[in-house]
Amino acid sequence: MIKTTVHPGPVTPASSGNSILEVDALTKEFGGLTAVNAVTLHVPERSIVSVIGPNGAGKTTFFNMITGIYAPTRGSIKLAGRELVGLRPDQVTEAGIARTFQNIRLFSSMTSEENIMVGRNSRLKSTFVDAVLRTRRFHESEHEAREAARIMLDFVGLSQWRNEIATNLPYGDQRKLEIARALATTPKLILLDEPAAGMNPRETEDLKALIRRIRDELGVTICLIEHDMRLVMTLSEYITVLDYGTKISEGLPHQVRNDPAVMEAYLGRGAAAGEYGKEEAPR
Amino acid sequence: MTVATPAKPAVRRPVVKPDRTILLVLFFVVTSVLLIISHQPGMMKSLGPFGDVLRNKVVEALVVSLFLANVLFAYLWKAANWAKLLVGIGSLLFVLPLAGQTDTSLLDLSIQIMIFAALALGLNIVVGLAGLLDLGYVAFFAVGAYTWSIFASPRFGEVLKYYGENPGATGSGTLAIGLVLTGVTAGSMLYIRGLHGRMAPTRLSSLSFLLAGFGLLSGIILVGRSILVLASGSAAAVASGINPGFFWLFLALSIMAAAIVGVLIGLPVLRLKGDYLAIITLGLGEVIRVLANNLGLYTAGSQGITPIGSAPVPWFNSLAGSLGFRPDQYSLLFLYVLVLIVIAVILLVNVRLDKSRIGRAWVAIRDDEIAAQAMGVPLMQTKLIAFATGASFAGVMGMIFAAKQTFISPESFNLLQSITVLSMVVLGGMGSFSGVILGAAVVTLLNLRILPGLGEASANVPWIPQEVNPANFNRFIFGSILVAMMLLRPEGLLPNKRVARELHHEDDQEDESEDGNASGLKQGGDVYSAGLATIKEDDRPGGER
Amino acid sequence: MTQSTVPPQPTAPSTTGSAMLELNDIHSYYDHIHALKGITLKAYEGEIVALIGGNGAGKTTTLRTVSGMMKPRVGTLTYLGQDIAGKPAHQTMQMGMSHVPEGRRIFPQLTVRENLEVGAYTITDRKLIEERVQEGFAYFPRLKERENQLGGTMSGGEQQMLAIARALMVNPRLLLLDEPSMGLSPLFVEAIFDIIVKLNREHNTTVLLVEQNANMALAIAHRAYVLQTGEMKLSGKASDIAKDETVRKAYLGDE
Amino acid sequence: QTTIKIATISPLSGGQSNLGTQIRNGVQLAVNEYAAQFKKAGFNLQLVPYDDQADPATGTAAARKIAADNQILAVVGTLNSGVAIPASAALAPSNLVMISPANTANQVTDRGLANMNRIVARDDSQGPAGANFIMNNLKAKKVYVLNDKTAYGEGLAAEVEKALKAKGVTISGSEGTEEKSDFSSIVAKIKLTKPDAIYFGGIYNQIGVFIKQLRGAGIDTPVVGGDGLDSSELPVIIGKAGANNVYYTTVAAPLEALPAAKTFAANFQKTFNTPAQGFGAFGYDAAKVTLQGILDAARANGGKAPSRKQVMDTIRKGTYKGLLSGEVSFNSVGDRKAATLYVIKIKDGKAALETSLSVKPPKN
Amino acid sequence: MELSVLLPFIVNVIVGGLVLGFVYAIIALGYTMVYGVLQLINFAHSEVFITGAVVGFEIFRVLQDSAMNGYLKLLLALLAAMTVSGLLNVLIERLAYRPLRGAPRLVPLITAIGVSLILQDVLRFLEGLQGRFDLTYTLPTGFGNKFCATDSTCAPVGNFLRTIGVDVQLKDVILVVVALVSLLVLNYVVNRTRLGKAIRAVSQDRVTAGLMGIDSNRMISATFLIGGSLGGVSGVLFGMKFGTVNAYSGFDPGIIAFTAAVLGGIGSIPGAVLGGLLLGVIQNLIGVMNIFGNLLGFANLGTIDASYSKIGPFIVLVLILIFKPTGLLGKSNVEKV
Ligand SMILES: Nc1ncnc2c1ncn2[C@@H]1O[C@H](COP(=O)(O)OP(=O)(O)OP(=O)(O)O)[C@@H](O)[C@H]1O
Ligand SMILES: Nc1ncnc2c1ncn2[C@@H]1O[C@H](COP(=O)(O)OP(=O)(O)OP(=O)(O)O)[C@@H](O)[C@H]1O
Ligand SMILES: CC(C)C[C@H](N)C(=O)O
Ligand SMILES: [Mg+2]
Ligand SMILES: [Mg+2]
Repeated sequence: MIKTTVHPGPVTPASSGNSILEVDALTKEFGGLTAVNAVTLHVPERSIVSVIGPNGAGKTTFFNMITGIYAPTRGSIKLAGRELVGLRPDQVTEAGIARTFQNIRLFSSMTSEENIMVGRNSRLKSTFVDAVLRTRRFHESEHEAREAARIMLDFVGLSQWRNEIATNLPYGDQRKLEIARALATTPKLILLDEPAAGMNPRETEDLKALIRRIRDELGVTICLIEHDMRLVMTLSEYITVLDYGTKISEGLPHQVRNDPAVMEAYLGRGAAAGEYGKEEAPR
Repeated sequence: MTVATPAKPAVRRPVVKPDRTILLVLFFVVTSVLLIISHQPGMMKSLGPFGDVLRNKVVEALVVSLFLANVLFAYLWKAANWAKLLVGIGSLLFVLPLAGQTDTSLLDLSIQIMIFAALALGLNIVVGLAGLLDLGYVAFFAVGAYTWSIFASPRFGEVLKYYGENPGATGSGTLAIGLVLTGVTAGSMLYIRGLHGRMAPTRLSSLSFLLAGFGLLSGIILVGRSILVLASGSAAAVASGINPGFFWLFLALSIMAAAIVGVLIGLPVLRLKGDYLAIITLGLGEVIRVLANNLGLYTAGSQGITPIGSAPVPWFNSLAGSLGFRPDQYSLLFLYVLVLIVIAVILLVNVRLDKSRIGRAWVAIRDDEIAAQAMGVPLMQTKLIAFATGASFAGVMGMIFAAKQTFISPESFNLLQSITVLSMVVLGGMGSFSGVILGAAVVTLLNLRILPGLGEASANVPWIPQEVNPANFNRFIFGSILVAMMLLRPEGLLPNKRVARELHHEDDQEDESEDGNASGLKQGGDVYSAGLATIKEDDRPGGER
Repeated sequence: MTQSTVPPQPTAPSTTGSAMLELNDIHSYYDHIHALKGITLKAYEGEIVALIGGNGAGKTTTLRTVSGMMKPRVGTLTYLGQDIAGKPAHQTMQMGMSHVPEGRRIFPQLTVRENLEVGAYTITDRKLIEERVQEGFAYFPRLKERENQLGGTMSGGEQQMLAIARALMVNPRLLLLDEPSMGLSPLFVEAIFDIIVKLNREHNTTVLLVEQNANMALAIAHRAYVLQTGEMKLSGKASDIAKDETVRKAYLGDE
Repeated sequence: QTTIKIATISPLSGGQSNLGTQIRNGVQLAVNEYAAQFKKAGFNLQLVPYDDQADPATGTAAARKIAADNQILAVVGTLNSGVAIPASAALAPSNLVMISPANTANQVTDRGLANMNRIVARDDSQGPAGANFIMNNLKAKKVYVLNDKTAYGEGLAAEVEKALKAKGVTISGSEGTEEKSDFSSIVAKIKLTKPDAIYFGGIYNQIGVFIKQLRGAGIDTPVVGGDGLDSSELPVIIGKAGANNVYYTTVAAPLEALPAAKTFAANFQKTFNTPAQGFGAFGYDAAKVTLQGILDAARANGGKAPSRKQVMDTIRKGTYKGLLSGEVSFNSVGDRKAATLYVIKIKDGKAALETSLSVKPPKN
Repeated sequence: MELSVLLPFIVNVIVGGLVLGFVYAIIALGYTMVYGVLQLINFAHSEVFITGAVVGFEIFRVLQDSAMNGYLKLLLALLAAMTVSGLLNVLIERLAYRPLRGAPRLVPLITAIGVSLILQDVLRFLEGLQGRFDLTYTLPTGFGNKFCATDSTCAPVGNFLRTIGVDVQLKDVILVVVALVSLLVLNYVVNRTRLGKAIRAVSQDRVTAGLMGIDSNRMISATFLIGGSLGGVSGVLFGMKFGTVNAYSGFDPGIIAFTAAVLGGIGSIPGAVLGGLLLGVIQNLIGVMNIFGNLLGFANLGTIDASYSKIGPFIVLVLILIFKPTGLLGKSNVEKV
């Protein structure tokens, strides 16, 4: 159902070799501050990759440039070979990148369903004239949007909130709704900015499963920012670490986890065990 | 202990509305009878003291208001469909024109209400749905009005005469050049636009787009000018305006003209947010008025254009004549029917747009521009559509207004008018179609009936001194009513569900009016976006560079 | 597996006598949403009390009700022996509370320093304010680096640090923390918990802690409450709660 | 007893309510005076005032309402020509006569409506009169012409400019301004171009401020205007020190000069507790014409209440004497056949008659 | 026309524009203050400042014949106007805006328009009670229409002005001084004091300000008090400069002043001043455009005369906002995405 109505094509497990997203030497300067410094990242199609790094490392800024919200100072961003630098955010979305926000940004006067329908907007065919004349195309579009909303709500498990105002949802569910809304745009790639923030370990587990399903069932490539190491380490196939805007490490989870530079800058000593309690005394 | 499941919202029990068919029909009959009697001097005379009561101007204003409330109740109350239809159609198509036969001012009033209702509906799209605060909305009304007036009055002849006397170097050669220029530039603009759809715009391509735009503008000016010069020979033929048969064509032209002006104004300013937009639209509204005041050749400046023609509809006139209307009422009656049709169409368009992809996009950008954009809503385009749609409603009504008044001058298009329309929207309930129509009706009735009625009724009451005669305090009374209504029903008379949902004035959430700070808990109060740009300028979205 | 950052306090604060903060059968609403359905909770002077629960359980609502951002519709709420139900936030704050709200709520147009100074609004002694600002900088050196950056341009985690530092400006008697670790990188999560413990130990600050990171929260708390859909499901010593099977399953992610 | 009403349309609220109220009050005074006479004839006379807020659309709506009230037999109004033009058109189909106490724009009667009359001179006589005064009495060779961008002010200033140009006077500047407070750039331009006289077509509350600033800047050039300056407030606004060398053309002699006006002014003051001004007197005169016309029509109708058409025709044909502004009779389009234009001079804050001349409308 | 005439002309036009600009600036601040904390265009501010002018006028009238020093009279008038306008503004907020906290922002906007209409009629009624409509300032003895260049009262400035050919009046100088002092005081209060910081915090997030122990309602009242007092000052200055006010004369300058606030960057004090000055100068320059047009032989410029000066500010606003969407000195909203 999902595959046929909302997302085209059958889905195979990830790991194909082609990069869907190629970011090269991307840089962003705010006045004197270089928030992102010549970062290069290639995301293979149908993979789950993570960007991690200490607070203020430039992760969100990196996402903002990819989605066209900030104009990069330098560098290039290619989605399936197409240059994205210079496109407006809506054009980027149309090109196939969807995202969620670190600080949830749902449409506050709309219900959950309507929020998702907006996400579907850019894929609908009907025009102004169709809407006024109520043509067949209009009805088809409306049906498609509503159907997409239904499917997405089901997919993330929020069906019972369908007609509730989005911002009345509990925090964690708002995050899921944002994901559903982003998925409704039928992206090739979805960028998740701290999707597990505000979730307890149990909910994080569910989220992990959801993210996997997004990739496996919908065939969407996933790039995420997270501070929850348990999630990152178990979910990601590839990890890039930023610090002060610069890439300090990358590789498979276990490589990154054991990289001293990462431990020093980000994880702290106890992290190697995959847990973050620690023995040493407070500094 | 079980795994937590999210709290289900408490289900609100739907309010069961009682069926009011009988009440509705009764109300309709009573108010109709009252309306007709109170506008039939002969009958009133025979009624004795009751007639005197009816003749009181305040009572009269109330009767008119109550009668118009029929339509409202037919819409609001739960009643059988036949009754709703009967009351709606009956009051608008039969009773009102019937009463208008003896009291033409009723027709005038109704037309005025519907004109304002259309304006309010148009502004509602811009402000209520898309969240763009436009304080210069009346400019589009002016554009529509002048589009028709210039041609349907002696002005056009004057313009042609002027160009005949001052042809400059213009001739058929200029026309050719102009046409070529227009064609080439328009073509290249389309081409570049297509290009931008496929690849990111570069500095060069944006620049050439702009350049082509200027070329197009000058091309159009050249073409226009040479047409005027070439046509100047027929100045005498159009000395009292063009053939009124063009009315129907101009109905479309006025829509287009207003929409184009809407886009032209919108292009530079729609990137601004909230109150930056408000003040700049206010300014541009004034600019249009001042231009109308200064471009004397076309608009007759402050002298105003008169007389302005209206459509010739012989069949309608003979129909009206056979129904007992006087010839001097034909035109007004015709405009009444026309405006009724137009507003029905406008309402339909509104409702349909609202429940469509575009309507959702409008609300989305109102709620959160960045998120909307990130969901693939093209900001500029969506806003421009809102602006142009809103403008086009004003445009067509401007034309009808001009035809009704037969005289227009820039004074009718001042800032106060924009503000009045805005107050209709807010008073009625932003975002709610029935609400803004009601708001328009209430404000217009207040201004044209109730307040003057108060003035009249009190003018000959000996104990009311002239200094405090309500007729002198229209602003005071109107202002007080505005304030009172806002305080009592901040969500509007017939609120839009979305807005009402945001306006949760519950005691639990600390009520700011008392002592606290909490209403911002859910920062939903904003119905148009915050006054500040969301992103630093140097971080403007890539595409807008 | 749950290794506490710090060993439990040698002497737990006394939990007899009158509590510093007491909620009794509190009901709070958002419009038609009944968010708290009779919450009863106590916090004694010098305690760290953890509040855990799933999404939408009402943890945030509880804190908001305590601090006066919302009025409870039913129930009593006493703080330091005074009835504070319905008292607006600015009054409760002047009684020595401090609240790190959900979503950080930094003043976006004030600089980092100004944010901190506003946090010290109830203090008039300029010297003391400066001292506290420096203290905040010491906790979070990043804030010092960005002293004059506008709060709104800080990264999510940086804002979280700022929100915590801002709340500490007044050296509160009762600190309400709503998911202080949210958005912080692992290193800083540790730091935050260290700070909480330090405050509690050195200044005898009472802490009402809402955390999704329940493992760590329970490790430093003396007592804990478990909320579920607006109701109090469980309460007791933090170490006991941490061992509870169902709690582990429901909130700690154990399978 | 049959009720007969007359209506006024004038701005009662908004920026021009001061003048609009004068008109209403002047009419009220006349109605009070005539009430007894009407009573004797078997009629109960009433006044219904309408507020047009100086806005054409509001004025038109008021006119349509008036047209619907069959007891109203005549209208006195309006203040602004811009309102009079559409309002009279709206009244025309119901043959409701309108007598204007203030509207001077040519277009008001040039449309040839049967119901529109005025007891004031037209701008095409007022304009040349002003122009002649500027040339002959002030001997100006260079004139700066200003207007207020309203139908009245701009129309009048255009007439003046036309007349001046025809006589070869240099126009050193000609512009309109809606500004009500700050005239510094215009004053600077006047200082630069040094005209011999300034003409300002507009209304006293704007021009007064302008003159005040002009004099404040040390420029003593004479300022000439039209009937819009006819208000006792003008010298007050300019301030004693600067209220010199100001002239205006108007159709009513200064109230002090007429014995009839004296009692009128006293009555006015007594009834309304504010001093009467030019437009109060005009309103009063217009109302008297109206009421007299209704009485005449009633008499012709055998003592019964006349129809609107009868009133309209009677008024157009009649001759009315004993008014503050002299005798009134109308030509075929409703212009006052012979109006006297007075040129008033303000010196040391006092208005005094400078010259007077008789003018005739173009048609007869 | 030769340069020796033209140069002083243009200088005077600009100086006149600057003086006008100061009036706009200080009116603009009344709008900006309120806008800053409530995001409300306080349409009633124009009447609040006219009220100040009326109060000032009454003080001058009462003191007309007293032998008091002119500057003292002015000071009294300013104080009285500040008090009345300030309290009026607080009252308006209390009755008309406070109950609407949390309502959509257009609702208080419409309320403000309503209040504005009410005040217009009330002022007119009060004026009418005195049998007059247009209030006219009688300036305190000592500085009527004195020119600095020729009068000894402002000798030190006068000498300087004379040499550069500028022709300002003493009252203009007073106006600028009073305006500057108010601006500096305001700037200090808003940016340097605890009160100012609290007001700014409230303006950004009322709920969180409450969590800092700030009583947002008191801060909002304080803001209206300050804004109203500024309105009082601007009313007195306005009346002094132009000589006449009536119930409606606040509306137009009010709009221009708000435009100035927007142009400078809404919420920014130096921005409002800059915007006011700029608009004052531009208005005056557009007003004399035809002179240059005619002199230089550009017929098209020659048609741009005083009738366009009203819209000059708006056109400038459009042009500037296109390049600087948040105004000249406005901080962009730095909401983090
Ligand atoms: N608009 C801006 N102006 C100035 N500095 C900025 C701006 N936006 C971000 N920064 C700075 O750039 C750095 C990178 O911020 P970013 O939000 O990308 O961090 P992040 O890696 O997402 O951190 P976190 O994990 O805390 O969310 C931060 O130090 C931040 O303060
Ligand atoms: N501002 C609000 N408006 C309406 N309903 C709300 C609001 N905030 C919370 N709710 C509702 O109140 C209930 C309790 O929410 P609360 O935010 O207190 O939960 P929480 O335990 O803090 O959850 P989370 O872990 O997601 O932060 C939820 O059902 C939620 O949907
Ligand atoms: C008030 C007046 C001066 C009216 C002017 N005569 C006009 O026709 O509009
Ligand atoms: Mg981030
Ligand atoms: Mg929470």
